[in-house]
Amino acid sequence: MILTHRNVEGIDIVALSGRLVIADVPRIRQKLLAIIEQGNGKLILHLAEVGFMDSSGLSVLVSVFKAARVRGGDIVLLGLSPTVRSLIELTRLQQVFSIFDDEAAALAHLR
Amino acid sequence: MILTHRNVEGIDIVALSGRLVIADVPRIRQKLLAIIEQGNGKLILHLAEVGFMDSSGLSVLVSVFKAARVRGGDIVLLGLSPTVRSLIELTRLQQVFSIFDDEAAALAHLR
Amino acid sequence: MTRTIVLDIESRPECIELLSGALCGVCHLVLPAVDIAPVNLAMVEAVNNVVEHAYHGESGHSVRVEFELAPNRLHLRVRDRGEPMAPGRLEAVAALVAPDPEDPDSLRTRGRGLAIIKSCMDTVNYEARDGVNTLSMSRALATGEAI
Amino acid sequence: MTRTIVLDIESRPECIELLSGALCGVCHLVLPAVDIAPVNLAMVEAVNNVVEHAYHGESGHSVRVEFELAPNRLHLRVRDRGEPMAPGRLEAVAALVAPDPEDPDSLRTRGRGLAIIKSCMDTVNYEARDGVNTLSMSRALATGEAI
Ligand SMILES: Nc1ncnc2c1ncn2[C@@H]1O[C@H](COP(=O)(O)OP(=O)(O)O)[C@@H](O)[C@H]1O
Ligand SMILES: Nc1ncnc2c1ncn2[C@@H]1O[C@H](COP(=O)(O)OP(=O)(O)O)[C@@H](O)[C@H]1O
Repeated sequence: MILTHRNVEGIDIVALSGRLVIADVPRIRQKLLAIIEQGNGKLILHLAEVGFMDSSGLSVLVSVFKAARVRGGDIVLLGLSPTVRSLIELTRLQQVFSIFDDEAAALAHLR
Repeated sequence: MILTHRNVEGIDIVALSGRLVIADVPRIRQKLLAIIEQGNGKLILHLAEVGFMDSSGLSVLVSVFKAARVRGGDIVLLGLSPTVRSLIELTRLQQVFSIFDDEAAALAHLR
Repeated sequence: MTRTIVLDIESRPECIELLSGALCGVCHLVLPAVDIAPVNLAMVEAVNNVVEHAYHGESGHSVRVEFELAPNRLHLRVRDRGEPMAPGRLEAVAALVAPDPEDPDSLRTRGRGLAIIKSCMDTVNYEARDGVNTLSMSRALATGEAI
Repeated sequence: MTRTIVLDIESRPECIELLSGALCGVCHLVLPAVDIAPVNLAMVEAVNNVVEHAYHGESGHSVRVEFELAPNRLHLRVRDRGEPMAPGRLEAVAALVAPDPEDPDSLRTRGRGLAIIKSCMDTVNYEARDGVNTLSMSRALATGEAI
């Protein structure tokens, strides 16, 4: 699992690529929480290159979402693959996460 | 493995689809030899839909080739997938089989 | 006629990817496309649970997956020799519901694995016997065995 | 660190497809693309031989494939408990040569399996010990483990 990070005007933008599963979860959770910690709690997660995610991956999204909310921010999920989208819908989390299809809309939402 | 058969002016044309492997070899060998037996020993084998073949599949091609030759005919292989082409080249059988890319050329060769 | 393949890994998180790859590979050859994702997800969740809970994250133990393909149904069994799940735990799993926006505590960080398994598979049973724990799952296939 | 998955089927031709699917699935996740086809072909040939020769086409026996992924090398081991291959048989295999067009008998119908295995893999060894026969193969990977 590869994580790339940039910051656009106070909004953190992270792209993940690979499988977000139990083997990668400790490292990815720690990195994302550190980014929230050091930023404004506003995070866009590009997930188009995440072909598979399990419930441990979901638990990362939930932890990061909660951490962002504590700082008065939010996270936005972008570019869900069909498999990841079904997992999120199966677990009813589309009612919790802000989900967008393009980065401009995500940035507008977080500004 | 699916086999479809038609006959164009005395030339048998057979398309195979699936994996030509040990589980299917007895049935496919028998069908192809019966077609040679009942025809002129002139056979075009469409292999574009054969995604995988092992040496038992090759043994079918060799048996059928030999049976065709005994009747003064030949077989032509058409539309080899990369995997099947490498197998044939690995075993140096491209020097034995007539291999064409389109059916018109194959028909011309057999007429 | 039924066909079976058994897949076996060591209880290490990095090995679960091999299982998932192998399962998806078999599925792509022999299952209708719509059945592949739920079957793979259920298997990964079940194996995660074995590694985390039955073996408490300890490597060096065996996790075994049996993939049994009947004409219109797939049977998956995940076996371990670790600590069994508490009796009634599987049966007590509630359906997946949306968290209450007014109540942040209703958004649990974890605890969705068994519910996901139950919603991906038609039948889910658990048995601990003679030191072997087996989670047996099955799913009716969309259009029979052949693709 | 090395990762291993073990795949097990019954000695029936229809089950070999499951093995091949599983192997390709693992390969697609963890091997460079150029290595997948030769590895799959070598495995299928080795398993065909076990079903045909070691078990004489008899079903009900176990065929086991161990897939062990080291950083730059893949080790494949195919194990059976059937009749062992004659000593020296593997070593006696000649390279694949083009048949002589003047001599129809040089075009053999079969007998290419072991030669194919040898040309797909870098090392091939056979051992019969304590009732278990093992064909061990390995191949250096194109660009390391990760894709
Ligand atoms: N295979 C298993 N062996 C032992 N205990 C298990 C197993 N699977 C689940 N459990 C128990 O059931 C609980 C709920 O599991 P699950 O719904 O997957 O959520 P999570 O794994 O996130 O806790 C686990 O916390 C554990 O106590
Ligand atoms: N796993 C095996 N167990 C026992 N004998 C084997 C095995 N593999 C190969 N052999 C022997 O070696 C011979 C050559 O095998 P191979 O090159 O694969 O060609 P083929 O299987 O077409 O005969 C076989 O005919 C058989 O006698």
